[in-house]
Amino acid sequence: MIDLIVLPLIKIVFVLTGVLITVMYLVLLERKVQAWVQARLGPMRVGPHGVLQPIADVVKLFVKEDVTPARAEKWVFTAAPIIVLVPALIAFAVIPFGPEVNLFGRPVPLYITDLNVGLLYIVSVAAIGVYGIILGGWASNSKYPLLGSLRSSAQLISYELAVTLTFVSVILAAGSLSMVEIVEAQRNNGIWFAFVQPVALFIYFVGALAETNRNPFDLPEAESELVAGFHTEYSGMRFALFFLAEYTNMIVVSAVATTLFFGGWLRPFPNVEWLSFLGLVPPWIWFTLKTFALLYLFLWIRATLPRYRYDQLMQLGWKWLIPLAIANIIVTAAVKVVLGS
Amino acid sequence: MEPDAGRSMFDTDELVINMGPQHPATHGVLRVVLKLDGEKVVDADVVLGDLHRGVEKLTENRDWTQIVLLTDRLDYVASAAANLAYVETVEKLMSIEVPRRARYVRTILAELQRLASHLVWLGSHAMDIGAITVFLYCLRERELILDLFEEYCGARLTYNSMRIGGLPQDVPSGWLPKVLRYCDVQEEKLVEYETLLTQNRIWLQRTRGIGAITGEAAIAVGLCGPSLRGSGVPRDVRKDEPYAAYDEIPFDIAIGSNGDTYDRYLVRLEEMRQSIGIIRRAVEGLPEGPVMAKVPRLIKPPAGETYHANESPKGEIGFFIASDGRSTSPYRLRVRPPSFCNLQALPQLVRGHLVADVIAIIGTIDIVLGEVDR
Amino acid sequence: MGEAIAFYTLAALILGFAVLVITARNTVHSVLFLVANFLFVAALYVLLGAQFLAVIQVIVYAGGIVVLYLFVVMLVNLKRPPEAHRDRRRKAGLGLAFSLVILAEVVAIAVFGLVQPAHLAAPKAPLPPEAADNVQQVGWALYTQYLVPFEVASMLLLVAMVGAIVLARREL
Amino acid sequence: MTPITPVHYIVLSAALFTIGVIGVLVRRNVIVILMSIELILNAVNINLIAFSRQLGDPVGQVFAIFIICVAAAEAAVGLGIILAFYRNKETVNIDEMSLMRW
Repeated sequence: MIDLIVLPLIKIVFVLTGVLITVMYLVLLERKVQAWVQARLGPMRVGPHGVLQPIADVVKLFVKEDVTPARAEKWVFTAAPIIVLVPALIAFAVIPFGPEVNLFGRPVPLYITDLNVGLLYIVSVAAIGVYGIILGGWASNSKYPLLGSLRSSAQLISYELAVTLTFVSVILAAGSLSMVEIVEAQRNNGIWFAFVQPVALFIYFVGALAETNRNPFDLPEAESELVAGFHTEYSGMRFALFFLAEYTNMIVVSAVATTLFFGGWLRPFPNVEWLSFLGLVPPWIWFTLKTFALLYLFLWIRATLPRYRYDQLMQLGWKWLIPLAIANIIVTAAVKVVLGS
Repeated sequence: MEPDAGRSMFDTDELVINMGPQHPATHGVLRVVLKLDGEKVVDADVVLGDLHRGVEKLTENRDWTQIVLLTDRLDYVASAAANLAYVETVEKLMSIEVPRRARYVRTILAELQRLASHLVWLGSHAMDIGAITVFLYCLRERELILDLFEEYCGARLTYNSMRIGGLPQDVPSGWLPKVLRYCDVQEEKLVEYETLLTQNRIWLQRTRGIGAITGEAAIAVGLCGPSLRGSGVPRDVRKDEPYAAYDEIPFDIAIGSNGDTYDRYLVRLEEMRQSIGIIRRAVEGLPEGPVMAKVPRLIKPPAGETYHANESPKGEIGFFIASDGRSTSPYRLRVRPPSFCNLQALPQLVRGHLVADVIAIIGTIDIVLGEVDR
Repeated sequence: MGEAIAFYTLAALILGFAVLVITARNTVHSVLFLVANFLFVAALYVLLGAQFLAVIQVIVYAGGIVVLYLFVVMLVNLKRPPEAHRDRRRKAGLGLAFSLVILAEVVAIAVFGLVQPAHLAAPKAPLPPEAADNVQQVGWALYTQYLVPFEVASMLLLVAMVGAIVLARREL
Repeated sequence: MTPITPVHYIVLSAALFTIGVIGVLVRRNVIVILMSIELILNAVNINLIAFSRQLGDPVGQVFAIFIICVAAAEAAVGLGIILAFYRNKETVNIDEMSLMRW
């Protein structure tokens, strides 16, 4: 009973709280990193160096008036942010934060579940998130949101292809769809898949930028063109949900990249003996560090690059990334056959 | 199955959207009515007047000195340029000989103003295309210019920095070395902006071939200033009809070749370099002497009319003034605002491009709505 | 017991959303209910031990096909829904009755099977496919025994793709 | 409560199938009709997978994959036709789709 219901529930609560707090502070981190890059200070007023800023933001968003446009589809308008957020959150179900540990004399795996189709599960929940964006734009009954949502969904679907194709080459390398087994495969091979599959990593990262609507692919909400894209008409808590979903998605893609390419919870160079002192750091800390390193990259890129144009983005996705990903799969498979025989 | 030109392959309804007046990328209260086919712009209509304050009419009830203050409010990111154009027109009307030192200081102020204006342009243009960091870098350097202006005339935005016949005061002591120090800093920082943009693949993709216009077409539609020079027309009022001290200070005119957004970007960057050079030479060659000519206390130009143009950061800013010779205010004052004239090219530039390009093109023609609507 | 609860809940949801799909006035709502329906069908697949197919169902159906529907519904921006004007020639009641007859027939067969469950109710191979091997099993069958149909299916998709693009072009 | 047998799944599938058929026969919006066809295909899939478990044979699932494949093709072409039709007739009413050409 404990193993079946209580433990997973505790883990879910832990992960959700952790994720939400991380998101809040990721926003602060983003503002701070941007500020450092741009030679300014960023939030400084709420608490020392602005550390309480996220709390102030949340309070503000909670008490703000929640406006629904007069001729909006009320139910769909309300449901859309939830449809975006929920898939982002439930993706964490299969992300392994660490191996099994002993807590109170009981082996507790540091992941909610280990699905045998874990990687595909992540792809599938990401596919659901698209609906929230389309519907949010449609239900607002306004032109900029509609344009933004059509762009956004087309972008997400296109880049999802490229990203999924990179998954295939990782699966070929690991021989499993389970996230935990992919990490274990990297331990057994003694090398992170980032070095085995550098092309896949590159495509995945570009695709991830596009899937999370981050600069330079932040077209759906390109403020200078479409005002705010699909969430132009949203305010208050419902806007906060969209915002939350965007940052949650950033964490998800970084965590997946960590798992697939950077050895998940494994310490760097898991098979080098004389580096074993690195093992003193708990695995979940390694996981967090790697994830945040990737997140930092997201923030850094946002501060540096201009924005692509919509057709250029599509061209990049379809004419470069997808063929490259397919070629990568073919090469991976060929190498695997040659090495296997 | 010939897909008709200018329209996309898929059949979609034409969508009319209002870009502005409340839109983050229209630099104020510009309203552009875009007719879209998908994301492609079929037609654009510029709707003006949201910032109209009747500046030209107001001048008829102000005396000649007070009008300098109104010209501040035309192009509020380059008010010294409008100040200069106005006072020179009145001086021309009254045939006042301005002291040489005043002309040099005016040149320095005008070029500082050009740098400040181009910094705002570069920052907002880059931000429109998504490079936010450049914006903050540009404003950081503009701050230095504002400090210089503040030290000179006490104001940071609307300077009221010129007087008919010269300048309100001589430069403060220790100001010129600061100007030179600023020039050094700015020269370094220009490299920094270029690192972020000039060779950036995304920047190139977003600006090359976007909003291209040939020299003849640009002249026909009345483009002026850097936007015209981007199309390869070497027209610069500073060279062609020198004013202030430009006839004594050597500098080059930057011109582009393709007339696209990227060329206009390069032209303005080169202009900033030239401006730094002009400021340096003007500071070096600054003559001694008074900064104010002898002008009567009550300015009352003789009856007549005149037109005089300057090269403002945005282009050719001209003042037409008619005086009846009796009253202490102009009979009629008319501004030829460069932003307004350049904006007329917008529909022609954006046609056939995508919505995202409209933003880039509005950015590249560098308009200020205060000047467009007056 | 657990399976029964899960089955009845899912069955109720599946049928409920299916009914909503065909009764909703607004086509966009219809599409939404269809997504919900597909998601619960996917859950049913998990219950049946077909995790791989469940995920495929979500990715392909919910993530791909229905998004296509949504796009078309938005492109075909109807001012007036087709149901708005009545057509006397239509005999909807007949269709309804006809469908119910089919339902009765199938249920009768099924219940007959319940009464005589000798060959149906008792599983011939009682073990459900082992969860961990599901992907492998399906993959193995797909790429050995059914390789040719698999390739044919991919050709079918290619043809459909080309066909759809040609149809969606401005001029036929 | 009786254990869940394939019969339960068959009945569920039959009901879903019937709902789909009703949709096809009663609705006049072609898009809804296509969606009803998807419901029917899903009903078939449920059957296939239920039997696949019953017989401990993955072939049922393989066939379900083929059906999903066909559904995708059907949706793409069907929606393409609808778009082409809508462009010419400004309607998606099936009753007005009686012409073979226009």
